[in-house]
Amino acid sequence: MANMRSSPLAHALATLHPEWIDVAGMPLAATLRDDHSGRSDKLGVCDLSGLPRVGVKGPGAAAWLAARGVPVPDQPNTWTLLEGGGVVARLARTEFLVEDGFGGRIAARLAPELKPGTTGVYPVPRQDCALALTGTVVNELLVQTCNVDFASQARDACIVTLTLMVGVSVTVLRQTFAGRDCWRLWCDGTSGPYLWETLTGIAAELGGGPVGLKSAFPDARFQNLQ
Amino acid sequence: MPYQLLRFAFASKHPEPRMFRAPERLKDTYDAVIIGAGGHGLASAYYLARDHGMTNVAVLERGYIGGGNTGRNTTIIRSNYLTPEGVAFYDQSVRLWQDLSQDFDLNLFYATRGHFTLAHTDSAVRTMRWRAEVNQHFGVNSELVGPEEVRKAAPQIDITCGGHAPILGALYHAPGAIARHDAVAWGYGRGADQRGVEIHQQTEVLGIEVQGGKVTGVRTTRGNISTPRVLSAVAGFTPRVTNMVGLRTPIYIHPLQAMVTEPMKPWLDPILVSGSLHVYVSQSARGELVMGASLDPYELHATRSTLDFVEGLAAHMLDMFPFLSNARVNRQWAGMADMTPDFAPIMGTTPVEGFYLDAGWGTWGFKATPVCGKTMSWTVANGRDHELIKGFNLSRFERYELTGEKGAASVGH
Amino acid sequence: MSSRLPPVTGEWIDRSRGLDFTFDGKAYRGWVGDTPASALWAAGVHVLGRSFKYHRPRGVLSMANHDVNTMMQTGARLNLRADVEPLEAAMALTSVNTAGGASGDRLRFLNALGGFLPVGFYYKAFHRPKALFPFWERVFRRMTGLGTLDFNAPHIRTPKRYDFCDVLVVGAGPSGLHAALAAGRAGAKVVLVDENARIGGSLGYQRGGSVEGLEMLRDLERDLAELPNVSVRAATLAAGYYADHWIPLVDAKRMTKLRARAVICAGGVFEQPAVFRNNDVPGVMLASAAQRLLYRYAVKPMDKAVVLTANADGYRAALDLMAHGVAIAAVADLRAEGEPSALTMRVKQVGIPVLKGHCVLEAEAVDDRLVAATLCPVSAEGRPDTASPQKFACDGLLMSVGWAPAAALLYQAGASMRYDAGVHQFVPERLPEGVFACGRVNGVYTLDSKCEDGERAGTEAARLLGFDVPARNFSVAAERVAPSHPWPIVDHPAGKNFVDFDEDLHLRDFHNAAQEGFDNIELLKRYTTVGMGPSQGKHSNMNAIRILARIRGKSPGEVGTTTARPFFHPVPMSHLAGRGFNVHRETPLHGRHDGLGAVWMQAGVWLRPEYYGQPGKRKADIVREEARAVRESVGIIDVGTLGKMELYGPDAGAFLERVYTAKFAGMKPGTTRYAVMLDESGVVIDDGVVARLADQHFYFTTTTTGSTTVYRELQRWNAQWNLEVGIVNATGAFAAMNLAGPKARAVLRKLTTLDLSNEAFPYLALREADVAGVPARLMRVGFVGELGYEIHVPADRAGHLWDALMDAGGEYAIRPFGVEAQRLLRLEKGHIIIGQDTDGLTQPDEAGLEWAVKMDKAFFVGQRSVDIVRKRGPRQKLVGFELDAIGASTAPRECHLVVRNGAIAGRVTSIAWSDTLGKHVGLAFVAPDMTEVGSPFFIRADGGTMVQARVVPTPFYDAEGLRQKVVD
Amino acid sequence: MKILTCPVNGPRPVSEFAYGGEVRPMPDGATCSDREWADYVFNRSGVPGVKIEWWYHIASGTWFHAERDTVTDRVIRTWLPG
Repeated sequence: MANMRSSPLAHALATLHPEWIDVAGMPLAATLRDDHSGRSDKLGVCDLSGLPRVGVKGPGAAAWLAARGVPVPDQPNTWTLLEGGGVVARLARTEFLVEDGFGGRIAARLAPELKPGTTGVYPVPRQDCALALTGTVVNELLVQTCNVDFASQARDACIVTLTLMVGVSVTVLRQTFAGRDCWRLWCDGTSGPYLWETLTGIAAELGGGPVGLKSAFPDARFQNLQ
Repeated sequence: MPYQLLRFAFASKHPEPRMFRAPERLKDTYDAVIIGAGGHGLASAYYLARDHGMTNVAVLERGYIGGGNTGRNTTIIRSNYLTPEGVAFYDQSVRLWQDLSQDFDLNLFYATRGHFTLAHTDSAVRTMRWRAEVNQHFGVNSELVGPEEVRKAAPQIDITCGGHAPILGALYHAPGAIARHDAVAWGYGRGADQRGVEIHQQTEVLGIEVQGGKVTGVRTTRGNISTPRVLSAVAGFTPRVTNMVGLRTPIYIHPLQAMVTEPMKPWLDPILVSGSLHVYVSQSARGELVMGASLDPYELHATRSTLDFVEGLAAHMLDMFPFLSNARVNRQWAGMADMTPDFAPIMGTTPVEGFYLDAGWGTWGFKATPVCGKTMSWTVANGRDHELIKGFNLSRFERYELTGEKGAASVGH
Repeated sequence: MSSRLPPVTGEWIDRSRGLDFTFDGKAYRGWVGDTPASALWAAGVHVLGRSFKYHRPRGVLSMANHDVNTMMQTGARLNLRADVEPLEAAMALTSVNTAGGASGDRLRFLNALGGFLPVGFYYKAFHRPKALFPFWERVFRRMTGLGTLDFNAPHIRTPKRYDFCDVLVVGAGPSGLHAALAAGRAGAKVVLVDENARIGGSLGYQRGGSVEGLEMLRDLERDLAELPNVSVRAATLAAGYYADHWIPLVDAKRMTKLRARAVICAGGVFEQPAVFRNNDVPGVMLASAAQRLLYRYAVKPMDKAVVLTANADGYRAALDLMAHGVAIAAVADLRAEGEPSALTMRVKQVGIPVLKGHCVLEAEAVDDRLVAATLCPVSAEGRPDTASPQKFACDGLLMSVGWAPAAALLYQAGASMRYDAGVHQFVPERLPEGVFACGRVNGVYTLDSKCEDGERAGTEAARLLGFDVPARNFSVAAERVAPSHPWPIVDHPAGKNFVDFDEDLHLRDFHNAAQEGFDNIELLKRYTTVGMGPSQGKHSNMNAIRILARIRGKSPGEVGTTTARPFFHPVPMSHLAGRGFNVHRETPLHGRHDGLGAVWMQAGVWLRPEYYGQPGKRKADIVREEARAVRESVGIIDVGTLGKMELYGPDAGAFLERVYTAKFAGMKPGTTRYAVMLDESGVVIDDGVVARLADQHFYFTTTTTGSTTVYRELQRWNAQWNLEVGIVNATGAFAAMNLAGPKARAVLRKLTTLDLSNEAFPYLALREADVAGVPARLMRVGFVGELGYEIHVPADRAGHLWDALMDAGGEYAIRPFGVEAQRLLRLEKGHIIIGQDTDGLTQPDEAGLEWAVKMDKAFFVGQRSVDIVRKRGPRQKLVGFELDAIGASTAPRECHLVVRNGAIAGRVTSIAWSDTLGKHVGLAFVAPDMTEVGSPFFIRADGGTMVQARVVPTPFYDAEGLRQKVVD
Repeated sequence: MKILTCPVNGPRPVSEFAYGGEVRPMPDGATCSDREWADYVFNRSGVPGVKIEWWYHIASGTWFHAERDTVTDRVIRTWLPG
């Protein structure tokens, strides 16, 4: 199974001279040639598409998750922390996105259990382009690309925002991921290359750019994902 | 200098009479009442008086002459439609247009510029060929041309449109023209007025009397009138008027916006339309770029402007003409477009005897002004649909016999 | 000779940084902080431009962004407003719309032809003889237009941004500053903008010889700086007001789209010109323009001035001028009673004659510069008494006769305005929720009152938004004396008393227009074009209203105003366009296609390979080769752009039966079925394949362009039906590729343990299995007419599978094929493409889809309409045809017409040369009575050539369908 | 830009939504006349006023109803159907 998966951004990343690292069977960029030190502190755009992820929707979805010990957010468009640094995001009312952090195995464990056939619990195949935005000028990138006032969102409210960013449907939330405060972004994988190109282009103008996992998350331990 | 201007210099008083009288009160009875003193209403009045001798006619207008879509459109005139009905109809219109200034003795600045509908996809190329073939079949000057022809007519254009929408071809319609929109209403208004038609501005219709399925009169803010014939030519206000006679129609109202730049020296001769980029543009005689895009996305009976309209249109304009970055947009505005499911108008007789409809003009009413006047006046005078508008009768919907102009008008112009 | 003054307190120029520039070819020097107009005026240049119609010389009028007669150009930057545009080093400025520069303009002879060119003259001539009009049009076009485009100018991409605040204050004069302070102190997040290079408004330049205002400004700046929640943005234009407090803020670099929760309009007023003969000659200017020259740019506007006034501001301006060494020849006050305040005394004390009840009858120019003004008594009605005019030599004339509100944003917000005869100005009457006005736009002029009014607005806005501010009673005193004169207009038999400087309209034009029947404000505007020039009526609309009111015997309030549409000042296209985003989607195989030389085409938001290019080979040949590979061996195409939907739940079958025309409830798991979707009028809108994976689990495809709308509509139907189903749009989650050709099975067999035999996995069946280690859904399809497997896999494993298939296919010379080859292959098979072989009105029966429409179901979308249309019968039918003669040169193309007896009888929807069949085949709509197999018909090809075709049955290729069922 | 309040996602600019037209009851195809059906399919109540409409929040895939004045563009309330 090793390296059978590829990121929606594989083609784009390959042009940036990456050093690859395997994340749950998907090569992601650990480092990029031009990712100079400090870029991720200013404004980094990092591909996290490889993280194990599972989606479920339907009137029975919340109960199904709860029965498996997953902390279910009780309000629409909020998220809770998952053991191991992942998230459980409630998308609108009855749909959930469960994603493992670098230290988690929950989404990976849920995936095979989620089979069609249970009324009211419907699997949602997740093939996201998943990003992390890091650094001090992230907000400038957000206000140039999205008409939502993210800066005013209270951190402890754990808000999930489903919105359009440069014309693409995205899910956005802010979390401390692998020890780092960042904005997380998910979109359909087929829109990923466009979103990536647009965000990294603007980020470059703002003194940042694409970054590898090791510079975005220097404190993270990646070995248990391989 | 033309001799017509000499008299201005040598007259002690401005030698021009009123173009239209301002009758103090409504008469009790008219042979026909036309609602709406826009181009269509006034053209109908003009031809009713001139061609059919019906002069005891009142044109009622809640605002002022030409203040609706006549004065808000981007003045493009063409006849390269998709359906036989459409082509024949608009071809007649263009023929009338070409002599209208002389007919009125009023310069409408009718300027033949050539009209290109750009195709950026192979399916658009197919549609353009379809239109060209239908046009040629009916003798309308229209052809499918390659990108090099576009470049010849507008050498400044970026033929790749910013690299993401390359122009693969275009439907070229040499007779495509623009005109001074307000003057069209004034010309028809003056001509109708001179022939005895009364134009009542600031006169709003409150109701239409119908007895036994027949029109008998009109109630207005300035009194009641009895009349056996009412023609509604009110574009975006059509549903309000049809509601007065209990008529249901497929018409729905969406705003259509436009914008104009500051004047610049002439550089763009043809009229360019791009369906993919949602742009149509021409340069007016004053040097402004007059631009429009697609319909607003939802129903609204108001002429408010939106910022996203100018943003989107400006972005697409720069795709085509990157050097316009420094040009400035001066003004934006909107009209209310009366849309139909098949993008063709609704004209002629209705189930209510004596109630005639000239509606569903969506985004293409201006170009039809003369022929609408011609055919609607004939229809009102004769009580049955003129040959050219038979395909546009309201009844086509319940017969499921729609007129498929949708392909031709997807961008509005 | 320089008229630059010694340093003036509060000046905006930086005398340490000089800027060299040229104007009409001559070199000048200004300072950072100057505008072209201020620098040129300082250098003694007074003809800064020419008027639009008569090419009269024009100088400074407002210094406030209305001086459109002094528009300039430098390089690619056109139509720069010389009165406000920041001067930059090395600008090579030229005056727009002149022949040979502003001072030597060869078109100035037009001024003498004014009599021939009354209002609307162009409607009255040039159309006869008709043949000459194009010539005249060219002349007109050359004469009009302002700046000149540089076609080599680059595409400027400016980043736009969004911003959010509680209270936006537009205008940083005394009232706006106080409003911002009040709202800010209440805790609101405030944005304060001002279009001027620096904040302060009238505090900075309407000084009346005192520094009091300037000191107040310094205090306010300091107070605001202490509030971190207040953002002060100078040189920032609030360009318009859009729904729900959505305001574009435009600065030199970008447009910021600000969402405010409340908006305070403190935009002040525009000073209005007086109308008298030659009120446009260089040297005649608004009093505020002279004050701006003095205090912003330290430029002495003139040496000797006549001040025409009708308010206290004129007297203050006179004091300002005197304080900087300008001699005042006289003050003419239109009001018989003069100025009631102490200002009169202050002016008289220094020996300036004050002529009460006097007007300027005319101004006089020599060599394009004011040399004298003739004053005479004027009656209360505005009639000049010309019996004993007095002439004053002067090189400057100040007009201080009144103001008009800068209320464009208020109008756009939906405010209603009323004419207040107390101030002779339109003031807000009713404001929409969350919109406030204060200061002069609100009819409040006295400095203390403006401050109070600003504080009131700021406090009210904060309170509305729920900030905890104690309610207070504000008392803003009414003005005791009107700051505007109701009739600052003087007729003159020789005219040239301008009302609109943009459009060169003088008083008589308005009378003439009204005489012709254009006597309501909208018609007057359209006929005269008053207010339609680049300054959008800022200095002309109010006088036009006053003139029309007098003509009609009405009050200005009864005449009303015209709509003030965006923009407040023109906005560059680059700012509006921003970066220009172009959304597109890519399948996960995009990189692979690129590597294989794909030539891309757009398919909705997607990019798809049209074919795979090879150096030196023509497209047509490549497409044929790709098709041949499929027919003879094996090919592979990325079909991942198809819409892909998962449908779960006990009612899934019932749901599909309602949205598609076929039956699905009885489908066995492991099978697929073709599906057609109609709209409510019975028109074919989409098609695809429905596969049943399990009792409660279907998986189906839609067309590439239809996926988003189909998914959306399915969701909507279910929001109404409330069936127990879950719909998931899995378009992006699955990749899909079609492996097709006689060797497809052989290739696939290498990668899967699934029994691929025809018995175990027959045509139209569905199987789930691992292929190359990837969990896959495989469907036996026949779109291209060969043995074919459409393989759907999770998107992240698409690349792996593609590589494996290409590897495995190597020995069979597997060939990737693009959309173009697929179109040919499917045509040979007679399969239609929705949108190409159908159009916006096609009913299923017309497209030969009767077989797929099951009328014996309880309900499906469009069913009832099909029922109705069937009674009428089809208007046309889609048939297969082949050309009788072989010859590519005359072959018709798609959308060529079928012609019968000279009438249109249909059209070609698809046509191609088929190598396989050795002939042209196609699909065409024809009249219903032309469908008999074997019957000939004619197609009109390019150049009018009539080409004979013959109706043939479809499929053209492999009619028995043996190829797609081939057993190895 | 106009703000619309999605019952699930809250107030958002109108560019995040797709318009779905007026909410109109479908007649029973089995019992209605052809003319009644055609009226349902094609005709619209185009008269301005307060209408109940379909709106769709694109990013979340949420259909909802909005009561909106088609003259003033004022949205009176929004709610989830059913």
